[in-house]
Amino acid sequence: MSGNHARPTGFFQPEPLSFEYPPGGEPGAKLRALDVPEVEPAQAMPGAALRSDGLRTLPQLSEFEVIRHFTRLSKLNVSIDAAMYPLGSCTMKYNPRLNEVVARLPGLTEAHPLMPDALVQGSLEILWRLTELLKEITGFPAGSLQPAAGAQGELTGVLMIRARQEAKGERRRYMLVPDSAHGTNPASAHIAGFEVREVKSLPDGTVDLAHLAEAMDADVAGLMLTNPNTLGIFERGIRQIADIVHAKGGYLYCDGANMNAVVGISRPGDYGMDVMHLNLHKTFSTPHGGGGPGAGPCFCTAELAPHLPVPRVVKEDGGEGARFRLDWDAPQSIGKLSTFNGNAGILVRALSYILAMGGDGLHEMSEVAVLNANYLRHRLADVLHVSTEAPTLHEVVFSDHGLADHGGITTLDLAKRLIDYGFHPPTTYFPLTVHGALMVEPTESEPRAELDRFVDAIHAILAEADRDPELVKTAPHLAPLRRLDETRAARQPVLRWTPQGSPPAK
Amino acid sequence: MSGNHARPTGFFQPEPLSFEYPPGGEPGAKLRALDVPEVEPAQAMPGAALRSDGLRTLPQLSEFEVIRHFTRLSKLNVSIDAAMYPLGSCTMKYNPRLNEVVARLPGLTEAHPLMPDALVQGSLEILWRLTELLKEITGFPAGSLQPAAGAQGELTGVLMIRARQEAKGERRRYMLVPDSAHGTNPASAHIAGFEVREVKSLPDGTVDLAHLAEAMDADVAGLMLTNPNTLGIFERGIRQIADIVHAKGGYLYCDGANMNAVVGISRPGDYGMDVMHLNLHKTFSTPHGGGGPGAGPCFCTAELAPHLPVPRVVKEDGGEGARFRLDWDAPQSIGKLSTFNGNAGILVRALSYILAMGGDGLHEMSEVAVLNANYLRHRLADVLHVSTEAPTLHEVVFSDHGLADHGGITTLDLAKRLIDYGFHPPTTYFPLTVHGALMVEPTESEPRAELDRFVDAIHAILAEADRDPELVKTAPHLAPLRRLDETRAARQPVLRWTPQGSPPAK
Amino acid sequence: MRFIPNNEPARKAMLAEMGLPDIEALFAGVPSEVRLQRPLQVPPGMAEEEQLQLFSQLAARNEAQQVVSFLGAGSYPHYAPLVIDSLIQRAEFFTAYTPYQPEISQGTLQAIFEFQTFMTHLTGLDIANASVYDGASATAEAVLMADRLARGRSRVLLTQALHPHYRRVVDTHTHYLDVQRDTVPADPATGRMDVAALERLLDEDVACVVVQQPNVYGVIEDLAAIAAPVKRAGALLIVTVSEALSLALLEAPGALGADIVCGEAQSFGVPVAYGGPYLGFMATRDEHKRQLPGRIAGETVDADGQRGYVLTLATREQHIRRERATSNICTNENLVMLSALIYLTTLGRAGLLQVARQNVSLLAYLRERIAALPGYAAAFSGPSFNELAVRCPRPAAEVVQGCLRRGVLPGLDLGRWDAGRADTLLLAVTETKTRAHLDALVNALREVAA
Amino acid sequence: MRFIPNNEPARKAMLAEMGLPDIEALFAGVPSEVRLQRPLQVPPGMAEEEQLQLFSQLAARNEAQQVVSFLGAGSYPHYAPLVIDSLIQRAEFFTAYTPYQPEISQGTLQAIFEFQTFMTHLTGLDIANASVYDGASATAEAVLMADRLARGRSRVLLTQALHPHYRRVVDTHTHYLDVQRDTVPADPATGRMDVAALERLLDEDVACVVVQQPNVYGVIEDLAAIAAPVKRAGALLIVTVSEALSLALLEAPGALGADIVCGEAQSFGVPVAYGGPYLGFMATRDEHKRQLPGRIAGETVDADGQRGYVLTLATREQHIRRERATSNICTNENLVMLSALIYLTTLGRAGLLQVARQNVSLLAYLRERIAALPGYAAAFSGPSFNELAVRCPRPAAEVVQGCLRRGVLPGLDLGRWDAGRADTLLLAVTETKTRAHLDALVNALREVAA
Ligand SMILES: Cc1ncc(COP(=O)(O)O)c(C=O)c1O
Ligand SMILES: Cc1ncc(COP(=O)(O)O)c(C=O)c1O
Repeated sequence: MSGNHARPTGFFQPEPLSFEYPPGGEPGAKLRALDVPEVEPAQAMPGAALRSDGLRTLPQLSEFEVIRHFTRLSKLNVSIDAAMYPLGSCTMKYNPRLNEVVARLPGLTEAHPLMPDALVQGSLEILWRLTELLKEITGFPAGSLQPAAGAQGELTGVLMIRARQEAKGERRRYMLVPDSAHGTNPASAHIAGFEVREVKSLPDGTVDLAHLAEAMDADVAGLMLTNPNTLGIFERGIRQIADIVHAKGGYLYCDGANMNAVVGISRPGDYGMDVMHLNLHKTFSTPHGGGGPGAGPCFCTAELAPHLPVPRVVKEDGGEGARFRLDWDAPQSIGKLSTFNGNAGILVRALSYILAMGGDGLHEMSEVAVLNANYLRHRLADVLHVSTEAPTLHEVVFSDHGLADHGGITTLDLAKRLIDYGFHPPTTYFPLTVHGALMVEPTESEPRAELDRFVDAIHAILAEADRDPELVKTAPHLAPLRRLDETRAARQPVLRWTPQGSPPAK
Repeated sequence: MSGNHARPTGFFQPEPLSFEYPPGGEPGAKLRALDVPEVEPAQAMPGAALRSDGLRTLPQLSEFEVIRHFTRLSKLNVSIDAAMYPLGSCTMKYNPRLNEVVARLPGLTEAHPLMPDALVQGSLEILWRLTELLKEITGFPAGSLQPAAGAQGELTGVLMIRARQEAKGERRRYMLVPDSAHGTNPASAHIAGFEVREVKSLPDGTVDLAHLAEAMDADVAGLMLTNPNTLGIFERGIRQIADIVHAKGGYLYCDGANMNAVVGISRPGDYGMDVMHLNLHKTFSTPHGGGGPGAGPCFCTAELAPHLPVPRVVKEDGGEGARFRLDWDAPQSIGKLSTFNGNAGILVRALSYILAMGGDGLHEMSEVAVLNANYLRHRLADVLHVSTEAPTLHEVVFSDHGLADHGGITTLDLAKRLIDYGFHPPTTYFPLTVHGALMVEPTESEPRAELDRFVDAIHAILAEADRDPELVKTAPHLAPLRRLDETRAARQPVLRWTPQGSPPAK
Repeated sequence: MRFIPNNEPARKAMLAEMGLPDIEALFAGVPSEVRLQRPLQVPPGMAEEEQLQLFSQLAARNEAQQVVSFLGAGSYPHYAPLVIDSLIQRAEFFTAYTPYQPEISQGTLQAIFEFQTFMTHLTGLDIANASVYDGASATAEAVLMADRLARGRSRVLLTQALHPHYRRVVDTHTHYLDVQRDTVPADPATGRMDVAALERLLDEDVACVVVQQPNVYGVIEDLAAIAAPVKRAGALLIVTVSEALSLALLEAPGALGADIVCGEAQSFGVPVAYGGPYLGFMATRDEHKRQLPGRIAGETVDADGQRGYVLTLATREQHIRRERATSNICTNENLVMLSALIYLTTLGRAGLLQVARQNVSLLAYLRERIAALPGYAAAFSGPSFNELAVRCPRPAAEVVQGCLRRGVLPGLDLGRWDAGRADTLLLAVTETKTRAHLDALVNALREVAA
Repeated sequence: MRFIPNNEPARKAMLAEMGLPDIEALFAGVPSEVRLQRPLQVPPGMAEEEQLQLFSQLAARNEAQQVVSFLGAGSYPHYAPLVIDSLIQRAEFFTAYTPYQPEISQGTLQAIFEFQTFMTHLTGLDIANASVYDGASATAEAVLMADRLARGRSRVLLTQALHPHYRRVVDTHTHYLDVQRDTVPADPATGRMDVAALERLLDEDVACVVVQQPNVYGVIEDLAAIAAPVKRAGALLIVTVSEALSLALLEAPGALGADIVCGEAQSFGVPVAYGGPYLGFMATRDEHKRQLPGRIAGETVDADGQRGYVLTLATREQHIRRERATSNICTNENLVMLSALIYLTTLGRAGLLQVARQNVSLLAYLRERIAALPGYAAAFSGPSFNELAVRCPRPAAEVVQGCLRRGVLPGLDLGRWDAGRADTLLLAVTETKTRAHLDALVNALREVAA
């Protein structure tokens, strides 16, 4: 029995890397036979340097091994379909199956992005319809669907602010970003060539207007504001904020990642924002895919509209022939962000979602998202410390105040133990302004029973921590793996498989 | 914390019955609005007794709850995609995705079974092509695709034997069935109105020719033989068996459930069988679906062909118009087995499989199925008792001889502990002729590494049993549930949910 | 071959470990005289892309999608929410075997238990199985079951208004048994069972009476009126249902006296798909549970006392009882059962009522329009759910051909089944149809009559 | 709304438990002056069936499927085995978030690690990330990365034969940075980079040189010849690839001196889908790993010493480093990465070689046929993989229109990008084409010229 590697791992089967499979035979896919003469690459591509390794080092699996390999991998993941996935700021909601079906219609997937407009009227109409609906939802008169994710939407918006100011002959140096903002905000401002200045939050989590007024000067391009903010609070002083920024010639960027709280309730375009992005993979239900693809469309005021990326989808009324076309004629545009038309397939899904929800459904969505979050806040307030007294909307952030009283556990421990109770943990240690933050966003997709199960799990874990803190500190125990050594991974990076095993640390 | 039902169940979330969900609101599906006047049922159906309960007792879930409910349920199951599923006699092989895709083509799924032949030429051609290919594979000149599973194929074949004999003016009373046969064989014979006589097996697992010769008399309609038999042995004396049966005016029914061993190697139609069924859900890869749907086409000699079920698919050569049609004109037919054309969607998948495999691929399939089974036999022969000295083909049956030496464990214990090692257990306690049978059929789909992992698991379990027999006797420990009380289920049957909880035992 | 992981080198290594020269050596047990001495004449394996093309062409050769079809008659197109197909494609559902190992099959088992519960509610009976092959075979199984329950009685009465395919399948299954089959006529005016004739046919030797609800002409039977004499004669009442959606609105047959309710559940979101796979269902009274064929799941507990489900009453089944089993069925239609269960769960109480009411309203609209068409008339006066027999001014076969030229398949020419009804068309209307479809049908009928 | 589980009664009960009169009370924090005072003007929710119909109509308004298209230019139709779509539809893959909790995300993490390994092998470099948005943004990120690595150097040289959309995206990203962008011309005869011109443009201030391989005209560059002067000048060589399949046959750019290899991996089984979602890739040398943007997984062990994977080098990322991050990217293209990984795994060594060789043979066939066509000629003499620039006897725009009338979209009219190339057509041939397709193209070109 030497070499017996059998371990009782239950429903999880150990799975090697594909590169560790034994050398293979036929490919896992059978190609149609070539019906033109086969030409040797060296002959067909004279003067081209050809690979010397014949791809020797790549794996070769049968079709079924591919299915099994990735099925086993999939089983090591959790999913929103199986349980609440209350990652704050991520809006993990149900991904309707209808959207997956329509996005896969061959007429859409086989449309090449460079086809003449006349051949892709359906795709163009989808983009146009979605733009119109999002204009109504955000309250802005113009927008672009090109950005591939929220961060690219931010970059787009910030570049537009920059372009606008340069068009006015200004070159401002700073961008203001609140300390509670998501990391993409300062990073986007930085790529747009700004230096970032942090704006402090008040103890209740909202922007400190006095500090803002002080910080906002003629060398400041504007303020990037998340509203509702990352604590789930609607900036009560949003009108004043806008006035302060505008008074100094600045522009207000709205990070719309938290739009799920306020669709049909309040529109950034109505209250002084100048430009914003939406995360369609949050508010509009396109699947997160383990980290994308997403879409981060950017919407703006008429003043900023000339700076939107190219091309833009235009509807031509009347006349025959093509009714929709891509318009490249925009001399003030910041240019292009993505190779073609953005993540078109994601945009199809978002349109499908909005059409399914309807105006009433979208409003209901935000209402129930806010109800669910506040229900959790209410039910957990006696055992966890709510980070703000202010009313919160679609998410609630707890701090770790008092948590250590339970056997010395930390936010991380609580989060990891939730895994054993069948939940993906909430977002932890963000926003940075809350100590040991545990940021919970249930979304409207969770039924009350699941919220109650979560509350029960928190209660049970705190009781466990009182009784047996090690149990919680060493959690998870029921996942495929126990806690992973992230420090080792960062200190001695092994970033690809090699036949010799791990390459030496550098 | 009273009423806290939280339990750490890891990747498995406890899931109530849908009937236990709180009373619901809207349906989980939205219908298109009616565009004709709504009529009250009582008015539209005068004189009809309408339901008095308004379906009050049925559950009502949102779309997402449906997804979550069934996703959670799915996670309580294992799948062939995740690990070897070596159920002997069940031929658990890879279910190619291509087959799932073609079977769902709208042109096929939207064809109504009563459409005029001219409108369903594609479906008819599929049935015709599959019939032709299966004729070549079985070596018979005729067949019907109508039977919905193996057992229905058996009934079809046995009824055809009966019809043939009655056409000859005979009414025979008995059907012979070996003691090692699958339970469906005697059950099918019984429904066809036969009394079943058991034929004994020799110690090596094959038919006892002497006993057969004795049992076969003029009141015996024939013999139902599984070949290769349920021990995986090819009946070496098949020619003599046929001669014995035919000499007395009997017919030989072939249970083709084990065809996976011999495709391209040996054809029942070539060696004296008169009629047989195939299990397309075994040999030809259509998915088992947790217990169907399958398909059990029946193939036969020219002599028996007039008795095949109606309708039959006929190809008309030459002429214009419909090329394929359903032919109902068969006065000697045993009639119909299924409402329409059998499990057409399963037949599409089987055709797709055969076309993908090709003649060579099918032969390779049987070769590797036999290789894999013999590899397991070879590697396990030192720790488990192989039930026969004879050469075996696609499966190997171990007896429990010597198993109890390992801490007194039984076949059941070994099987249940395999669950903890990530395997679906093999078939147990079948065939009945082998004491404590463990029937292992890996199929050609398993890579060597998985076979080795299985061998390692058996070794590990036996070692565990030596060390700590309770561990094995109380397995599984890593499944969503521990061993279930089947006796209680049978003695106090609770066969549906009721609001009052379990109805009283009767 | 790409589906087979063990490639040449792997096979060689395995053979070497086994001390064998080649795979051929493993086939020593197959006598050479029964070996196929040539390669199979099956064409070489195709590429996936080629197969997709081929099957798309075959599918396109079906003109099913080009016509607006009003065919029903045992197979009904209903809209199936997309969640169904998404869920049944989880490998854990579609690749699994029959749940013989309950510890790792609770998904399938709980689904079976839920389906059983749905079917008991819909049929108004105590217990239900988790599918037999289809509606016809469920009906045949019900007759066989009644035959076992009513030992000694040897007659079976079957309604004339039974789907002829169901009848044919019953005949096939009972042909060699000691059973005499008689037919109970339908009233030519109402289309309902002639209860007086039934009473005449009933006697002490009748094991069961088989009624279809709604019957094959789409007419809703008066089950209470039928049940009374059947009970009096001590026979069992079998009600078979081919349009299961009707159960949402019509009184549960169990509540009206049926002893066995069986039939076809294809209407619960299963595509018409040229006839299969569908799923037969069967429900009965608690006292008959040991005679009910097919898979049945029951509730129990595990070693820790947690609730769970197992296949139960196995002593009915062939793997235990062999020839004394209640049926030979083994593989059934589990995945189709799951589809139907997801359909029922997704629509739920309100959705089922809504769909059923839409069907009723659509047929009512059509019935009115057709009544106003010169030459056409409802063939029977009895009430109907979503299916209607229509008497035509010309042979129904011609009406079908004429309508087809107008892109409409107006239903089934009943002459295909019964020469005496060559003037009758049987049509079904489900929620997949809009007013525009109905108007197109009415127009086509009008034009064809002219 | 059917996606929202908590229905009216549930909401009421929750509010009651919270002691609130209505949901409105929860919005007290939203000042009334910024509340929308009317309902959204978004049409009422549609039924699933209606939406399927609507989108099918929209899809049908695309005439994409009616023409045989030879468009490439950054987006290539390749056959995607069906296993890909089947696997990525597992909820565990497509609904999951970024794998921040490694204990319950090993599926995604191991996939990332495998993809990284594939990309290092294909590019010939040490490390790779697990996707950025697309080929253009990967190129822009590479330039920004080089800018960080070569602090103090402020010039960027970009090949003239760079996909103009890539160029435009680079321009957008670097517009407000202190970077001067210059263009290295292509040799008008060969279509390859003019190495002499490159040498002239190179100096100590050049941070990096961006070359596309094969270049936008489909011509395979002589990377070794380019790398030499770039190295000498101490600049970084960035090679961007828009047809990733070419990596299967062409020498790995890393082996020829590239410091960063980036581009578009859409060719690995991702549908053209009107431009996205695709996936950008980036690989580089080990010593630059802390400047590589995007997600990176690394191997480690868990508390029991079992091997596992985690996201690593997080100090590059915005959630830790904020404005000092290597990039602002957060959500990337993970599921598309997974598709590409499944493609690579399914084809494997032999399959990738086979597809790539088929592409080469098909283009060779076409190149020969076109060379024989009066009036047409390859625009450049340099070697090509599966894409070819063709000089036409008439304006390419007219050729496109003429061919379209014959059901063929012969490629891209390069005049759309460059008025100076209005006579040139850029066409791509992949294994989705058969000889019949190629012959149809040649015939159409012949007829249009006449
Ligand atoms: C508040 C906030 N802003 C911006 C982002 C960035 O969006 P994306 O990940 O789509 O780039 C996120 C998402 O993680 C976020 O939560
Ligand atoms: C040997 C044998 N015969 C017959 C059958 C019955 O086939 P089915 O389940 O398709 O009715 C089986 C399958 O379980 C079997 O293994």
